[in-house]
Order: sequence, then C-alpha cells, then structure tokens
Amino acid sequence: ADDTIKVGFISPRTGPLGGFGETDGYVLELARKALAAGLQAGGKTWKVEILDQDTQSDPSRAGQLAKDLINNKGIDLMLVVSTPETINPVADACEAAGVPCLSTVMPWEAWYFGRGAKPGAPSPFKWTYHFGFGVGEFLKTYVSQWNLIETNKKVGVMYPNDADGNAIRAHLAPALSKAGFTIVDPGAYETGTTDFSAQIALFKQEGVEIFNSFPIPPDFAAFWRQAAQQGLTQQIKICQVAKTGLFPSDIESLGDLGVNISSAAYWHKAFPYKSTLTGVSGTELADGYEASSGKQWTQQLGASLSLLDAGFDALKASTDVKSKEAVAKAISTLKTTTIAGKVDFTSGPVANVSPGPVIGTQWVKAPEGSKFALDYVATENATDPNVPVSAKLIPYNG
Amino acid sequence: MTLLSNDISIERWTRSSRLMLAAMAAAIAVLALAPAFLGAGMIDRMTALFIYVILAAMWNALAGFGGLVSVGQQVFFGLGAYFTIRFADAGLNPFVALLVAAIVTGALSIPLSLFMLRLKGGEFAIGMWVVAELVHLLVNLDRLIQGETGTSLISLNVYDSATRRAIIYWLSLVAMTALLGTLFTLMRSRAGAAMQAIRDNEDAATSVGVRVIATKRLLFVLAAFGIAVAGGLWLAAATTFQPKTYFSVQWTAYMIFMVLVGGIGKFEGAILGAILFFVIETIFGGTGVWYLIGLGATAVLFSLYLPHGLWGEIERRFGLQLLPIGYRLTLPDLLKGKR
Amino acid sequence: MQQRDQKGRPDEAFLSAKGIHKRFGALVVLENLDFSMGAGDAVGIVGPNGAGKTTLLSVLAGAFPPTAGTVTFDGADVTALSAADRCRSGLVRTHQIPKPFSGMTTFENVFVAASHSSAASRDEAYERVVDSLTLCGMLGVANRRADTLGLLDRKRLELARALATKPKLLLLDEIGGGLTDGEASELVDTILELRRRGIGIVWIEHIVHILLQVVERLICMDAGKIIANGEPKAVMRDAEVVKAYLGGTPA
Amino acid sequence: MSLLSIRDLDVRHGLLQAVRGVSFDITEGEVLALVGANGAGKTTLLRSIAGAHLPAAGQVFLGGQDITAVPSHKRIAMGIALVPEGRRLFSQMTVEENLLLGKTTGRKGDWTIERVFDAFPNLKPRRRAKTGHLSGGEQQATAIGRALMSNPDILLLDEVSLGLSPLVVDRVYTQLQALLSSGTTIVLVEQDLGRAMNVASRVICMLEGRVVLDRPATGVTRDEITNAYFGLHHRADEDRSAS
Amino acid sequence: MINTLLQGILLGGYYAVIACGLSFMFSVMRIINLAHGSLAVAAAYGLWLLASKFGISPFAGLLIILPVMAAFGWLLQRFVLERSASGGALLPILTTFGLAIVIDNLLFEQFGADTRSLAPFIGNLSYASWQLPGHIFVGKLAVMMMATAIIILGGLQFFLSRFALGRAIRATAEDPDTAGLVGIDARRVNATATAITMVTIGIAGAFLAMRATFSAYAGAPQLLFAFETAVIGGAGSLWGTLVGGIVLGLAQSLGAQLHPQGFLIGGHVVFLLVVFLRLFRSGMPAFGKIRAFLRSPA
Ligand SMILES: Nc1ncnc2c1ncn2[C@@H]1O[C@H](COP(=O)(O)OP(=O)(O)OP(=O)(O)O)[C@@H](O)[C@H]1O
Ligand SMILES: Nc1ncnc2c1ncn2[C@@H]1O[C@H](COP(=O)(O)OP(=O)(O)OP(=O)(O)O)[C@@H](O)[C@H]1O
Ligand SMILES: [Mg+2]
Ligand SMILES: [Mg+2]
Repeated sequence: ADDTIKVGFISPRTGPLGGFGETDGYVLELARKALAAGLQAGGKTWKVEILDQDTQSDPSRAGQLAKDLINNKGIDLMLVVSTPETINPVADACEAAGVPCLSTVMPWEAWYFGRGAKPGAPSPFKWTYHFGFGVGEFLKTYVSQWNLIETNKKVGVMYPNDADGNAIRAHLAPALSKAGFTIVDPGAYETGTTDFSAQIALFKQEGVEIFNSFPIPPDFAAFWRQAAQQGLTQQIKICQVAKTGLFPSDIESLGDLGVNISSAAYWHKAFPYKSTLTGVSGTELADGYEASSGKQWTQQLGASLSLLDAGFDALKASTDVKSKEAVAKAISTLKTTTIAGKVDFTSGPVANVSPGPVIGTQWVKAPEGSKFALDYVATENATDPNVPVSAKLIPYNG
Repeated sequence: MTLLSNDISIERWTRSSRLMLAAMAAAIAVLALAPAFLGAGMIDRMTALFIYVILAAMWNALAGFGGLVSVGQQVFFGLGAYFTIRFADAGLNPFVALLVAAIVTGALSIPLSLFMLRLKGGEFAIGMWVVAELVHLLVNLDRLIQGETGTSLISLNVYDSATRRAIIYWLSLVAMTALLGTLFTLMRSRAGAAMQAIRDNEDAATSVGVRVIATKRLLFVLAAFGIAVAGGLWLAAATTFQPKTYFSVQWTAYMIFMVLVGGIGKFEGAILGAILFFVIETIFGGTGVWYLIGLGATAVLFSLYLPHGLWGEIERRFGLQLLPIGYRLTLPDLLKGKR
Repeated sequence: MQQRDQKGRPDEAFLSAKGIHKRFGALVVLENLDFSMGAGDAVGIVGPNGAGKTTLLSVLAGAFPPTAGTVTFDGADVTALSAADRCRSGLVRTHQIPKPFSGMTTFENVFVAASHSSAASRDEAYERVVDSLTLCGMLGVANRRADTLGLLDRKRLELARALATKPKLLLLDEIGGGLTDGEASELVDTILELRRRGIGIVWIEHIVHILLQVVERLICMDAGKIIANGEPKAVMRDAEVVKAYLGGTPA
Repeated sequence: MSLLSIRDLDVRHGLLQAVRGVSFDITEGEVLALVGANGAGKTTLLRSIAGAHLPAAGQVFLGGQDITAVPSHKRIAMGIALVPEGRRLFSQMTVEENLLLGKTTGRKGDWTIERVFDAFPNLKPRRRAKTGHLSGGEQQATAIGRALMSNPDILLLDEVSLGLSPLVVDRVYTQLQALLSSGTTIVLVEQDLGRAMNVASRVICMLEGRVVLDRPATGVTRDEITNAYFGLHHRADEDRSAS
Repeated sequence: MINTLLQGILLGGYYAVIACGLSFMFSVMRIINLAHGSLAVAAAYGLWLLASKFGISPFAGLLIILPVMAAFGWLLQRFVLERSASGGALLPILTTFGLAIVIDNLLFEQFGADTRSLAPFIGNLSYASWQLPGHIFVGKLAVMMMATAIIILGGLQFFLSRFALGRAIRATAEDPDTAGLVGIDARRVNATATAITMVTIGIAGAFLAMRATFSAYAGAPQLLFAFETAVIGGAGSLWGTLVGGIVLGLAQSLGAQLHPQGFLIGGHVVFLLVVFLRLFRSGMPAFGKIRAFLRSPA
C-alpha cells in the first residue's frame, strides 16, 4: 500500500559465498524488531517491509532477483552486501532500472572501476552508491600493522587476477614500496590453481618475511599448506591475508597453520559505535548472535547492520521516501555514523563512494576455557583511532 | 505432398502440422505486441524464456540431431557475451556489438570444428568442456574483464529502462523465431536427413555419399552462433559480465535438463522442455537449494523412466507429430499387399 | 599361371587397384595385391575367412586408406578420396554386417542415399528411392523403422540404399549369407537385373553356387593375396583353391 | 522322458511377435535340426530357450522342471548352453580367456581347455591371440568350445556355418560328429539343408514364428522341407546337388 | 627447476588417484560418470564428520567410509545406473549429471557454505615434508598419494587379468548379453565393479580433503582433472591413468613456470594436444585401442 516503504536486501546466504550471509538472518531480525513500530520520515510514520533475498552465490541469479524486486515488488530502495559477485550485478540492475541502491563490503575501486567507470571521467552512475574500505585504507592499515614488529620489510605478495587483485596490485603495491617495503610479486595467479611451487620458490629465494594476499579461501589453503610443505612458512613473520580469513571457519580449516594469521576487519565487536537503527552496541550485537546461534561472532554482523543503518538514515533524511530521485539525492548527501563507523558521501574520493575503516587484526589461540578455539583480536587502528587496540601482534613463526 | 509415377506419393505435412505452424505464427504475433500490455517483470521473464528456448533448441540440434553430446556449450555462451562487451567497449552500439559478437563466435567455431569434430563420443563431450575452461581462462587474461570479477555493459545506460527492456525483449523474440525457423528448415532439408543418418551410423552414412564432417560442421556452427546470440542477449538483460557465470558448466546443465525433459531429438521437445524449465524456475526458484536438488532429481528420473522425454511420450501415446521432419510413403492399394 | 593371362587388360580397366598393402598394427591383411576390372563386369571374390576380402572391399570403397598402393576408378585416381566422394563418383559398397540408420524409416534410409549421391532435384531423388525399393521388394516396409527389420530385410536395405546412389559399380559383401534357397534366387534375379542396367558388380560370397549364377569372373583370395583369378569353373577346379578354400568338395 | 519341452511359447520383440505358440519336446541324445526362412524366429526361439530373451507367454521345462522365468546365467548351470548367432566372442580377450569364461558356472564334466584344443587343433597355436583378430572359422570354433566348457546337457547351435568358407564348415561339422557320438543333445539351426539333414535325427521347420513341420530326419524328403519354406526353386537345388 | 618437475610428478600421483575410479568405471561399464567428483566430495564430508564430531582419525574413518561407499555403489548400480545404461551411451551421462547436482546441493543443504579440510585431523601430515639437498622439499602426503596410486592401479590391473571375477567384469563390459550366456550374472558383476569404483572414489575423496580445503561444490573441478587424466592416459588402460596423471601434473607445474596464470591453462592445452596427436598418429595400436574404446559410446 502507499503507507509502506519497501526495501530490498540482497546477500549471499547460501553457496560458496554463504559465509558472508550466514549472520544476516539474525541482523534482519534485529532490524525488523526495531522497525516494528514503523519509520518516521517526512513527518509521517511509514510501515516498513524488508524483502531479503539469497543469491545462492550466483551472480546471474543476483541480477534476476534485483530485477524481480524492482519490477514486481516495486521496492523504493535496494540494499546489497558482500563481494563483487553479489553487489555488481545488483547495482547494475538498479542503475538500469533507475532505483536507488546502497552497498558495502567490497573494495570500492572494484565496485567503481570494475563496473566500467573510467578514472578522471565523471561518474557514470546516477542511482548506485557504495561505502566501505578501499585500497587507501588497506595501505594505512598494512603500514601500521607491519611496523609493529621487526622484519626485513621484504613482502611477498599473491594477488589473484580479479577486480580486488588488480585494484590492489595497481594502487597498493606502489604505495607500499614508497612506504619503504620491498615488494616481491610473481604476478597475478588464476583462482583455482592448486600448485604454487613457482611462487613459493621465488619467495624463498628472495627471503621474504612478510606475506600478503587477497585470495579466496580454497586458494589460500592450498597455497599456505604448500608453503609450509616447502619450508616457506618458517621464514614468514607476518602473514597478512584479506578476503579469506574473515570468518573463523576459514582459519579453523587450516589447523595449526591458521594460528597467528593476520587479517583486516571492516568491523570488530570492539567498534565503539551504536547501531542508528537498532541502538545495539558492538559487543551486544556479537554476544546476542553467539547466544542465539551458538556460533562464534563474525565481522559480517556489523557490516550488514551498518548497511541497514545507512539505508534507513538515508530514507529518514529524504524529502520524499516515495520518490526515487529524492532517496538517491538523500544518499548522495548522506552523513552518518553507523555501527561500523562513519559514512559520508559528501567527501568521497569519487562521486557515489564513501570510504570506510578496516582495522588490523590477528587470529590467536583462545585463552583456556573459552567457547571457541580461536580469538579474533584487534592489533592496530590507523583507519579509525576510536577502535581500541586489544592485543599485541605476535610474529607468525614466533 | 509429392505425387510420383504409378501414383505413389510422398507426404511431409499433416493437417495437424499445418495448423500448428499457423498457431505458432499467431502466437509470435501476439508475443510481439506483449510489451504494450505486459508489466516490466513479465517482459523480463519472457525474455529469459526466449533465451532458454534458444539454448535448448541449439543443444538439442547438436546432441539430438547430430549425436554430438557436448558438456562445453557454455563456451559459446561466454564468448557471445565477452565479444559483446569487447566491441561495445570499442565504441560499437551495444546491440550492434551483440550481433557482431555472435557472428565472430560463429566464425571462430569453424576452425574449432576442424579439430573437435574429429573427436567422438566421450572424447568430444569432455573435449568441449576443456575447451570451454581454456577459453574462460584466456578471456580472464583480458585486462578489460578484471579477471573473475568481470565488468559491466554500461554503454546500455544511455537507453532509459523502458525502451531498453522492450528492445531486448523484441531482439530475443526475433532471435528465437529466426533460429527455430532456420533449424526447422535445415532439419527438413536433405542435410537434416543426413544428420539423422550420421547419428544412427556414421560409416554407413559415409558409404552412401554423406560428407560427415561437413554436415556435422553445419550443426556445430549453427549451435555456436545461436548460443552466442543467447549469451549476448543474456548479457544485455543482466548488464554484468562475470566470466565465471557465463562460462559456467551450469548453462550446459540447463540445456541438458530442458532437452532431456522435453524429449531429446524432438524438435518440439526442446521447446516444451524450455517452457517447463521456465515454469519450474518461476515457481520454485525461490526455494534455493531444494530447487536445485529438485532439478537434479527430475533429470535423473526422466533419464531413467522417460528417456524420450515428455514429447517422446506424447508422440508415442497419441502418434502426434506437430512439426514433422520425416517422410511418409503412401502406396496405391494395389501395391499395398504385395511385398 | 592362370593369374597372368586372365587379368583384365589395364587399358580398359574401369576399376583398378595396384600394389595394395594393408596392415592393422602388426597384422598384415593385404599384401601387394593387384586387382582390376572393366566397366559392367561382374567379378566374384571367394576365399577363406580372414583372407582379407572385406578389407579389400573397404580399401576399394575408401572406408580406410591402404597402407600402400593406389586405386583408380573411371579413369581417375581416387586413392585420396573419402568413401563419400567415391560414392558420389559411382563406386558404392554394402556392409557384411548390415548397418541401417536404425532411427529412420526404410524410405528415409534410402532417401538419404538418393539425395546425397548425385540427385539433381528432390523429385528425382524420390523417383530413385521408389525405384530401388521396388527392385528390392521393400515397398511394403517403406514406412517401418529400420530397427524393426529382420536380418533379410536389413540386407535388402543395404542393397536398396546402395542402388539409390545411382552407382556405376557395386561392391557387395556377403549379402547372400544365411539366405534360404528361395530368398537366394530372388536375390540373384535382382542382381541380374542390375547387370542388365549395366552396373558393374564385385561380390564377396561364401555360398559359391549363388555367385556362379551371376559372375563371369571369379577371384580367390588367401592370406591377403590373390591365389586364383579367371573363369569361374576353372577357378573352382584350381588345386590351390580347393586346398585353401573349398576343401574336399570341388565344384 | 523328454529332456527339454517347450509349451505354447510366444516371444516378442516389442510389437513384433517373433515366435507364436511353439511347442515341442526333445529327448536325451536327440539331434534336432531347426530350419526356416530368415526371420522365421529360429534365433529368437533358441535365445528364449537359453534364457537370453524371456518369452511373453508359454513355458519351458527342463527335465520336468519349469525354468521359464530362470535367467540365462542360471540356465547354463542347469546344462543349457547356446552358441549364439554371429559368435559373440569377447573380442578384447584371448581365446584361452574366452574358454575359461565358459567354466564360470563350474558344472562337473570332462571338458577342459586341453580337450577343446584337441577337438579344434587349429585353435591351439592361437590360444593367446585376441579373438577379435581371429578369422571367422577360428572364432566359430572358439564359440563352440566356450559353450562346451560348461559341460552342457543340451547344446544350442545357431547358424554355426554362417559366413564360413566351405572348408571351415566341413571342419566344424567333423567336430560336431565327434560331439554327437559323445551323446550330447543338440538343437541345430542351419540354412544349408544338405548339411542339416546329414547330422540331424529330427527336423523342425518354422515359418513366421510357427512350427509348420516336425518329422524324424529319416522320414522326410528335401522337397517336403523346401515346400515348407515356401521358397522352393529348382535351379538353386540343382546347383546345390552338383556341389 | 628440478623442484618444479618433482612437484609436478608428485601432483600427478593425486590426479591418478582421483582418475582411476572414473577410468575404471569408464572401461568396465562404459559409463561416463559425471557424479564422480561429487561422490568424492561426499566421501570427504563423511570422513570430516567422523573426525570432527567423533574424533575418529581420517585413516581409521576410511575403514567405515569405504564399506559405506561400496554399499552405496552397489545400490547405485542396481537401482540407477543399470537402468540408465540400458538406454544407450548418452543416457548415463545425463543421469549422472543430474545425480551430481543432487549430491552437491544435498551436501550444501547439510553442511552449509563453510570450506572444510581434513588437514587439521592428520597432525602435520598435510604439510610435513622431507628436505633433500639443494633446497628440495618432498611432501610426505604427496609421496603417500603417489604410492597409493601405484598400489590401487596395479592392484586393479592384476585383479582384472588374473582373477575369474576380473575376467567376468571385462567380459560383461564388452557384451553383457553374451556374458549371461556363459553363466555370468551381469547385474551382480556390474554392481560389484561399481562397488570397487566407489572404494577408489572414497580414497580419492580422503586425499582431496587432506591436501586442501573442500566445499559442497568442489566436485566439478575434481571431475575435470580426473577426466583429463583418464583421457590423456587413455581411459581403459589403468597404468595409462598414472602416466596421464603425471603428464597433467607436469603440464600444470611447467605452465605455472612459464606464466603465473599458466597453471590450469598448461593442463588444458596439453590435454587437447595429446588428444589430437593421438588422432593424427592413429596408426599406433595402443592409441587405436583407446580411441576405439572412447568412441564405442558414440
Ligand atoms: N579393424 C581391424 N583391426 C585389426 N584386425 C582386423 C581389423 N579388421 C580386420 N582385421 C583382420 O584382418 C583379417 C582379414 O579380415 P577380413 O574381414 O577382410 O576377412 P574376410 O576375408 O572378410 O573374412 P570373412 O570371410 O570371415 O568375412 C582378419 O584376420 C581380421 O581379424
Ligand atoms: N532385436 C530385434 N528387434 C526387433 N525385432 C527383431 C529383433 N531380432 C529379431 N527380430 C524380428 O524377429 C523375427 C525373427 O527373427 P529371428 O532372428 O529369430 O529369425 P531367424 O529365423 O533367426 O532369422 P535368420 O535365419 O535370419 O537368423 C524377425 O522378423 C525379426 O524382424
Ligand atoms: Mg568379410
Ligand atoms: Mg537367426
């Protein structure tokens, strides 16, 4: 009816990317509770209906779902989260149909340039907006994280041939060398590779002590085991991975090799912010999830909730929630602080983008008597000083 | 029907088949007007349906008529989409790019056929799959594609969504009609008879003058072109090109499913199969994993209990043949008895 | 000795094969074999099992290339041509084990042959199909699927299909095998009719008495070589032939 | 009493009925010649006796026991062995392996590989050769040997001389003679009447799936049989008697 | 360089293990089993379940899983493959294709999206290695897989040629109808053969899970590698499978040497090369056989 706002929420709940969507059920539950009384916007109280959909990790299905929500359900705003495979097709569908779309959790460079935007040229996107970490944040985080312990500053990098990998290689690697690190890059590898002897041989020969990679979990597991087998891991002091090692299961499946792997988190339960939509704090969110699911908290909890925060803040701010133009405008000028930190579209590096924090973290053995095998601790906070640092970085081979 | 000396005659059309053609023509005419009265959602779904029909018909042509079972047809689907992106990026109008892409893919399939068609049975099926994987990896080397992340056909953004939707719908309808028409005429031609002969016994076909490789190539290239068109249309509808998606063996899985359920080797079967697949997807697509499990189970059951598919069953039960490609000899009674 | 003087004179040779060798891996099946015949001739081939008769036929028809040697037909060297192209130029074979297009009707089986050899128009093809079906007495089963045909009809179909290609020379492989006397003589009549139409015949058959009713020249093969070649009765009396092929009972 | 008896047997190939209401009995040691035109149903009948093709109606009794529903691999254990039309050897395997396969059911009896080689001396040198590369005659011998290895009470032979050169046919039949003396019961399908009549003690002629003639071999003339075929043709006969 | 070659060869051992079930089924029942990879993954999950829930070491777990696989194989043949195989060569491809989809998604339904591995349950075996002079490391697991490959393949070879059941299996493969006529119960024999196949698949699954991670959808790539191995080696000949595995492993490692993205490309290219070389050098009897075999389903 006309007094109802319809919001689409698309994420990978099942399929190979299911790890990202695993916690969405809980987050959406919280959101719906908070919205039960309706949403105040433009001096009127609206019923809110969140239509959540699962892409089954299939990009083409993601596009289909977006179309369906737009054409048949008549949504007023699209929210989409986690990985290019989920976000890009949905964003494209929204751009095509002229429906405002907000997304998070993928490097914004892959979102912006990956969808065909050209550097320098004005933004080709009218309807789609993205917030969250980008290469710049990774640079800050890595530099501060890697200076925490003494190394020879030789970094062996394994960047795959995909949008993240290419963006990182193009922008991060040069910056790192400027920051005084020697980059040893054997070149892009294809995901699905199961033998890395060539790269490992090179790293050993160069005597790298820091390792950095943006692989999907299976690739990393294959590489890291082989690295151990070939005696590479013994010389590695910092193993810094992104995209894999986000969730406990990735690391647990590595066994002992997983302990002390460093990672970077786009959210951590130690984040000091409250959800603008639900009012819960980081620890409340994490504990609540562990209580209700019996599983260990993951950084996705905060990310998904922050998307809902930002989305509904935009709706509140819009002059007319039923006008797509107005909602899009509200997003483009959105300034708020979600459970995952600051979102500000007025001062982004490019239009349609608001960069967000990503903090240095490490997977360590959990203290005796704790529910789970591993503990996920924050080791630095360069991109958001408000986040408390809870532990000291331990050398991987130490 | 052709009348020969001593009033023996050969029939190719039945009354029901004439009616069928008329009906189909009418149906297509109606469909052409659909954008005027159907909602955006329906139009998008119908577009998908047309693309499914193309895929089913093309795989059926290859496996059902040519006896060439391929697990790698996704290679043409992917190439159709890839070249569309490529040419569009080079500045071509996206829809022109789509057509050019299909033609290029068809052309590429000719040298490919020189090798692949020498393979038989399992070797061909697997060989095609490997080719698909290989091409996928090679496409990934193209910087424009951004590896597995892929990129988008943003040059479509110049059209406003309504026009864009309608154009894609009509293109798909035209493509489907044209491809089905071509295939049907082909199957009724001498080449068509030759293809069935090859499927049944290649040596015998050669020894009565059928040029086997050349005939197979005809089907191979047609299928390549048709599937490439489908790939381009799918891209136009979805905007996003992700190599993993377009080169996924899942497309071939769908083709096999549709053809198997509809009735392999039956012209009508492929169409029926596509419609069924479309309906199932529309109804159960939301149920996620169980939908896929259902698809798989259906495929298994059909292969076990209805190997000739629904249409095969209909034909057997009611002797119904709506789009006959065969020949019937009718004898004057005096000859009938004698043998 | 017979070999020499009886061999068809090369100048009028319509089909001729020179120095044919054929090996399957280690196994030598045809060994430096020469064969030639004039237009419209009818030649019979006999020989013990495994002598290489079918293989020779396959080489002549182009089913597979010889390991060495050349085949010329109707004045052209066809060694490099595929079976299909040889068929289009009028050199056609039938198979020892019938190979019908099992998914198609008898009519369609024959139509494929008619329309892919040298038929100009569809109607011409039709005419030819009906003609060869009539000749082989298969009109009655024209609309039956080939896989429901019995051995006899399958053999007839082999012949009908070959006929429909408008051959100049027919290579027949044991189409008489396992026929009853009645069926056999029907077959003989058909073949004689073909001869009347001026079609050349090469016929492999173990049932010699059928063969003798048709051919005016008989060749006996053994172990990939021609051991006798000439006037049938003479060949049947040839000591080597009796020893290698006929055994105790010379014709 | 009769060793094998067939009662009103109907056998179908899909729509087509190949054998129609056939009944007859065979007693121990009999040699039955089964003749008839192509497609008369001889092969089908033999295959259904061997259990390779289950009948649509009627029964098959072996020594009084109803074996109609027994599958082929069990019937061999009961003593029925078929030498199929067209040999059907395992072409990728050696002569010896093919013969060994005949032993699968392990029926008691005195047939051994060596004895088969004595019966068919021409096989001995080829014992390690793949049967796919044997000449027709050697293949036929192997096929018969394979059947014998199961020490059958009843041996069914389908067109053993089809496609064999006269010399080889002679050889095969000499071997058969030896078998007959050993008292094995035999059902023999043969197109060459002359040969059939020489070895048979009884002749059954089939036409379009039915038995149209069933006589002791001694009490029947060639003409009666050829008449029964409906294929009589004198020129053919004269040539035959000439040879 | 030497190291690369060595790694490539050892990788071949793994490929040989995953391929031998496929190749065996291919040659024995003329069935192209597209569910091969998924079945291996299913076995892997079984072992993972035993290890993580009941603390049973994967090696002990095999003692439970392999019999289960065998039993499953028996039933699969009896109630599914038998029927579909009787419908021609195309049908089993379709049946097993559907089966693969069902298995994958059932596994997903059961175990979710998390990637699993058996590595944590086998101590450091997954990455333990012997160091040779010249900074060459030889993975213990890799050596173990190579050894297993040789044992399995050799065992099957010996079984098929020396044992009555082995002969029966080959005979049934060639002509089930006639096999019945010599007293072989074709159904039983085929069911047994499938059971044997499943055992090898179970072992393959174990190794897959020990050397890397797996998830519900990990079957397809394994299937493709298995295919390439089997075809390169000439499906049918079991020793060929080992050669095929080594060729594939080497091709991939060398590919990776030439170009960082060349790992998979190298494998695919070599596969196609081998197949076509075979076509054009078809005079060779060995190749002839393979081709004749591979073509037989057509
Ligand atoms: N494809 C093949 N591979 C290997 N050997 C073969 C092949 N084809 C035929 N042979 C062998 O070549 C020899 C001759 O075969 P061919 O069929 O020509 O004999 P034939 O004279 O026709 O015998 P028959 O009278 O029994 O038909 C036989 O020993 C046969 O085993
Ligand atoms: N596999 C089959 N499918 C369909 N029909 C068949 C099949 N086999 C035989 N027939 C039919 O059954 C009938 C009897 O065939 P069968 O082979 O038993 O006759 P036969 O007396 O053995 O002939 P021949 O002397 O040629 O061997 C024939 O009309 C044939 O068409
Ligand atoms: Mg022959
Ligand atoms: Mg018969």
